[in-house]
Amino acid sequence: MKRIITYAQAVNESLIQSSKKDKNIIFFGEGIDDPTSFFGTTKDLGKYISSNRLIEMPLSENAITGIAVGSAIMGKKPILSFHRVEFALLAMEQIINNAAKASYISNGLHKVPLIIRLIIGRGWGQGPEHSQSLETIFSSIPGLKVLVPTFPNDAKGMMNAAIKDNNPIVIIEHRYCHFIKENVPKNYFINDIKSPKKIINGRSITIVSYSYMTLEAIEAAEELKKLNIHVELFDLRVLNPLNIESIQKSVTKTRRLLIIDLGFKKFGIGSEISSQIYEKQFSKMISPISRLGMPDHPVPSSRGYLKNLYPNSVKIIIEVCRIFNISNNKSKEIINKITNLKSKEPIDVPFSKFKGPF
Amino acid sequence: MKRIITYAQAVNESLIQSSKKDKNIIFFGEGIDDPTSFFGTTKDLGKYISSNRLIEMPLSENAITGIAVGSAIMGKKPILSFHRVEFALLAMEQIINNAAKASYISNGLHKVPLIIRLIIGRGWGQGPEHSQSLETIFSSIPGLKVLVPTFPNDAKGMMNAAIKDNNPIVIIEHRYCHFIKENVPKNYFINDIKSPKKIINGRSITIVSYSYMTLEAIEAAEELKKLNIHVELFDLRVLNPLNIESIQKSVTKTRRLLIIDLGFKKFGIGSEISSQIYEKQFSKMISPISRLGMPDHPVPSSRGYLKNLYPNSVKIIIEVCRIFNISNNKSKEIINKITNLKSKEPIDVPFSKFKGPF
Amino acid sequence: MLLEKKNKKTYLNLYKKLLLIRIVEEKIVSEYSKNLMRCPVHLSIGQEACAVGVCGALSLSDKVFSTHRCHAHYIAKEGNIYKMIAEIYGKEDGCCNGRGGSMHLFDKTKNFISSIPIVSSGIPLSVGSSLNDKLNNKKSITCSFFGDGSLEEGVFHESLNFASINNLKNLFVCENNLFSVYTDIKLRQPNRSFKKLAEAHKVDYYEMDGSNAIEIYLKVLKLKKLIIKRSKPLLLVLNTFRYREHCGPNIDDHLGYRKNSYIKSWLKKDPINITFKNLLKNQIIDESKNDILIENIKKNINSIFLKAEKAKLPKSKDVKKFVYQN
Amino acid sequence: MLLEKKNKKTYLNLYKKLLLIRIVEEKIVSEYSKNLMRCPVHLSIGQEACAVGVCGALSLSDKVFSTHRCHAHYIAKEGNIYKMIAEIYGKEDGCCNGRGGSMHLFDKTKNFISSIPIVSSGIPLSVGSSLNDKLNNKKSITCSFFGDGSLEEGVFHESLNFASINNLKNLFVCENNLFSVYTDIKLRQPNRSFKKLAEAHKVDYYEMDGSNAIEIYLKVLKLKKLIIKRSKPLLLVLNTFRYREHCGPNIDDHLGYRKNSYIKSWLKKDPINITFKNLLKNQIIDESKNDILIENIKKNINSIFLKAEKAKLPKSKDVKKFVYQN
Ligand SMILES: Cc1ncc(C[n+]2csc(CCOP(=O)(O)OP(=O)(O)O)c2C)c(N)n1
Ligand SMILES: Cc1ncc(C[n+]2csc(CCOP(=O)(O)OP(=O)(O)O)c2C)c(N)n1
Ligand SMILES: [Mg+2]
Ligand SMILES: [Mg+2]
Repeated sequence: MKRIITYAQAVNESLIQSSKKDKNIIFFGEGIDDPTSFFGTTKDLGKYISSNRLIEMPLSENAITGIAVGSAIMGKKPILSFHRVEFALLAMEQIINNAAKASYISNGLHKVPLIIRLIIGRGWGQGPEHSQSLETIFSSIPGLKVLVPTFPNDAKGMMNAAIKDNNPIVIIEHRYCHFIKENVPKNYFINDIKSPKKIINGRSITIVSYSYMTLEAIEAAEELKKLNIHVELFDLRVLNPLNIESIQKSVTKTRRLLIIDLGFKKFGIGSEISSQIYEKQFSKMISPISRLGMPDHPVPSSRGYLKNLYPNSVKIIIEVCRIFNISNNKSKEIINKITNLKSKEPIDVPFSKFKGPF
Repeated sequence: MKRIITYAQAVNESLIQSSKKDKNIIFFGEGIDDPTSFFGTTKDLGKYISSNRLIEMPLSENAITGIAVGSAIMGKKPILSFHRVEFALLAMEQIINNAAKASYISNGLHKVPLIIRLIIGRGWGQGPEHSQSLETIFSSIPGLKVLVPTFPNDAKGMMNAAIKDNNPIVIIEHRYCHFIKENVPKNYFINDIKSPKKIINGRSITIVSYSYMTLEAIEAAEELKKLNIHVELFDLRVLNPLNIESIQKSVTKTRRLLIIDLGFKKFGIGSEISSQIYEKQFSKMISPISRLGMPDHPVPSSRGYLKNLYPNSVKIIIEVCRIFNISNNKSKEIINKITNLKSKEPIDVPFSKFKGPF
Repeated sequence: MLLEKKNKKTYLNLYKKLLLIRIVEEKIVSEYSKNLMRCPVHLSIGQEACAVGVCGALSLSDKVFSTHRCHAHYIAKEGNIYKMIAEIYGKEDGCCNGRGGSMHLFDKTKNFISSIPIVSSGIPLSVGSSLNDKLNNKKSITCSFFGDGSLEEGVFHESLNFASINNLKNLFVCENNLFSVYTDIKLRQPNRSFKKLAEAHKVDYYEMDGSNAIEIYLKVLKLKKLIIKRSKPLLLVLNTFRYREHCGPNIDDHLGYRKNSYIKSWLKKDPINITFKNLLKNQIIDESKNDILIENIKKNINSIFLKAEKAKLPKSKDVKKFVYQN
Repeated sequence: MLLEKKNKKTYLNLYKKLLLIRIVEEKIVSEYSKNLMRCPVHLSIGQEACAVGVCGALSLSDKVFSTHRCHAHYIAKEGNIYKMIAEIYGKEDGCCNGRGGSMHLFDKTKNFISSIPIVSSGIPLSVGSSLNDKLNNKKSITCSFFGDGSLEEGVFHESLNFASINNLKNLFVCENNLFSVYTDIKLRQPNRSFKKLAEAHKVDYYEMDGSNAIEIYLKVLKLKKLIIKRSKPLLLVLNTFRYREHCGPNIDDHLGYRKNSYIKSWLKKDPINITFKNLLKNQIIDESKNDILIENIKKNINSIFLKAEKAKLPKSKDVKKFVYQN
């Protein structure tokens, strides 16, 4: 039986089911119990677990992260939620020094089973300090795992897996993903948190994307079929430790690769994947690996600036057509069609009727 | 006339000369005026400028960074020194949100002429929390400039240039570089802070390195000549904004490239350079681009662990020989020689007689 | 409250500013649902007296820093209103050319230096400003506004400590509306006087009700003198009340996160009303003049909104500008 | 000071620990120049009474967190001394298998949980520990040691605030040696009582001289009861004096950063001496027993150092282990 729920509901379900199973799970958040309940993701927790496991977080991001690390070392499984990636910047010392290194320094005697949820803002004029994803920063720290679930099924299954894991894990959730709907089993289940997932089989070109960008890639892949380009699409899912085996395999077949960063293209996830692929399969590639990603500047508030800013399906199609040397004549039609479609949607909301909260 | 001074002295000279020229320069540091004077780099400043321009920094890295940003916005040129990169992790929010974005958000009306000096610890068992360089983190933030001077001449000339610049600039100084000696003009001068510098001409392979790794690369290049491999070596100098024009040009000639990261190889500077080079010169490359860098784990304290940890001239030679398919037979001699040489030096000090401070 | 006649004009001006802020923000409320102001808005309705009282006592050369909730401070420090509204509409004419949105308002010409939407993040900036004044031997002071939530951030303490040891002329203004978003201060801080926070850093302290703009103005005039004379920072806590939801144009009291009795008691102390009655009693204003005043402001504000609404969006080609300064 | 005879053994034990710490650290001093302990060392010589007095009053189930200057705390909480010395020698047998060096000492079996070399960074960890105790309904307390410099870090304040509102059983111990490296506290903090810091967060407070281990021990016994009874955190400031340079084995007073009169007055209050005389006066020890005691400890410590010096360095192939847990 199908049961269609949103990503936010899927996260919520994972948190409820997991914390009913494991009494050591505790929650930290600013307004952990408030009416908006982290965009619905922590909703009703208080109905299922004792209220002392919902720990209100004063506006003290650094200490609270350290407190969660200490609590994890001493045997709890804290789940820390930040409404925006940016707020965690106050806690980088705790994350990079204490959370990520306690196991290593103690030669394995300490463990830090901690989850830090970071939510990426986008849309409705969030502006430069409420819309950064900064995933490379977290991914570059050995000792941290970094997960970026795209779909509701993963939102639940990867969260469940992360909760069972014994490492500090940063889970980056894109606000737009919160609205994705999908069939998600009601029972408790676990998804792998080790590797990317192939979501479209194809033979012409491998595309790697993650989080919200995967939606854009799917849209693009659909259209590209019309040009007889069959995309093999991977949803990356795990940014650290980075495991590109399946991508390598795919590239051996397609011999073409496009990587789409959610954050900055420069110093992005794509640059590491591209470098690794070349190191191993240089001679296989028949055209240079391409990367798309955010441009090298902050994201301003006004929609006026956003026109060509975020990578989207149109840009992906254009880039793929460039890779295949497809003439403008041939590609014009589908590009126009999808550009048209996109231009009817407001540029700064996940869907037309969206009204927040942001 | 030659005048040989150390890197630390060169920094010191720049700070003294610049601050005598520009009354707006002020200094922040923990123990800014103390007997060790930031490894000698801030020595005697108090003799040349009024003492109220040397501002003692309580152990409040986050606020002090913010205070320096505020002071910069309001017209001063603060120079902030941290004894270790790690201490700046407490100030990431100020650096990433306020320092890096004030110009952008204000549409250019605010400027933040701020210098943040970060010193990388290495050696003498510094351990996992006193030896990180984390340069990718800073380099991935648009709005920040990131400089990594390697030699005394640049230490002075780039510092002088940075001080005249109107942007927030992170200068990363490697402790081992502080001991490098070189002829440095006594008078005030400015070096470019826009591009890498070719320091060895060659035709066989392009090597890009920066900071302390450039010393190792020079050593390797010398030896490689004996195998008739002529390295074209670039000292990168500027990590952000990344300008690889000259490297591209070189690669057009050598068609081979090795990049050596000072920090982690994964998500390193090398991965971005590699990706960019391929994007532009894919078809030129006759062998895959190689990267060396720090492995994917923290740096432990004990010298027992360090044996193969840091990239060095031996590893560079081995890697280049691999690229050129040079038989073990042929390369054995020089590799043994230099391995031998290295093994006579203690593994955990910049030079045998080194006694700290660290 | 007896008001000195010779300062009539000043008091009237304070009142006008209160009205101005209220009218601007209520206009935001009524326009917001048109979905043309496409950015978060944190309204100051109910808290206007804090901004007006404090900024009224400042000179042009005094600097101000603010937070996500910056509209009132911007207007009270005489920031250009058209540029503010244009910013909220995301227009090229906005004070940040549309780059910041409502949480980044600034007007350099008025020494309204910066609004920073990360809680407490603007506080050290304001200390940097006062440090410069000290180094430059300037008499002016720097004021930073922030909410009760700011008191929980470490950087608040670090900043007060630094300002204290360096004898900086900072006026730290905490507008205590008892809530951070939906969360009661009782769940976030122990029950102790805020004075203790100031004393921890040997910073001077004053606390008062935040509803009466004239009272605040008169007090801050004195506090400013004290700050300059003693060359010491001061923490001023103003107890106040936010009428509407944390972010957005609506009233959200149906959610029940604030007690009814609490809401009622504060609604009795509406800052516009208090000052109006005060002026009335002192015969500085009368009902009909008041009506005209309001009418004029409304007309003016309406036309500003109209102009802002019609103004151009920034050009996407300009998006790359000013990442760096030349 | 009159000591109860029935607690003779306890007092003698405190004295033994003082000696043990002093002798270990002086051995580090004498061996350091051989360049075989290749990591920074922050010695606690002069500050031993703080560690001994406080940890003496703790139970095994009480947790301790420390800083860069952790040797004394580790020994006082009965951490394994061989593992400590081996760690400083960078050996495989070290408590971190050579991964941490002297600034990361820990001994889980003794609930000496962690030493964190970033100033104040261990304080919130200790609050996490007491939070768990609360959630698990445990009676034990968590003690974190730190220096006067820690008081300047925002995270110190954030941690106290959280511990306070959650009624956590934290004993925050500040060893105030008046200096951060070479910098006098006068240049870093305003001249106010530390009590004000505690009051800012509604945290209980006690301050005392840090030279007399028995006095500290007796006081902390009481404070611990208070913490448990009131279920509230407490800040204890112990005024103390560091004999040697901030980092390293030498005496650096020729540099002149500390006043001679200050140094002299503290040297008169040597913590070992004070407790020795105390025991002597109370006939718990005599000179000859003392000599034997010292001799025995020295012998033991010498052999530990020898063993550690001879122990194996960790294998470089193990360097990749435990980045992640399975
Ligand atoms: C460091 C940080 N944490 C969290 C937030 C999200 N946030 C924005 S405003 C706000 C409430 C702040 O409350 P207060 O300081 O009392 O100001 P008020 O909104 O009541 O004016 C919060 C939690 C933020 N912007 N920055
Ligand atoms: C966040 C941070 N800033 C700076 C340092 C460098 N540092 C190490 S110990 C120390 C002095 C700390 O002084 P205090 O807290 O009084 O401890 P003490 O050394 O006197 O025991 C400093 C500044 C650090 N380790 N961490
Ligand atoms: Mg509030
Ligand atoms: Mg100290």
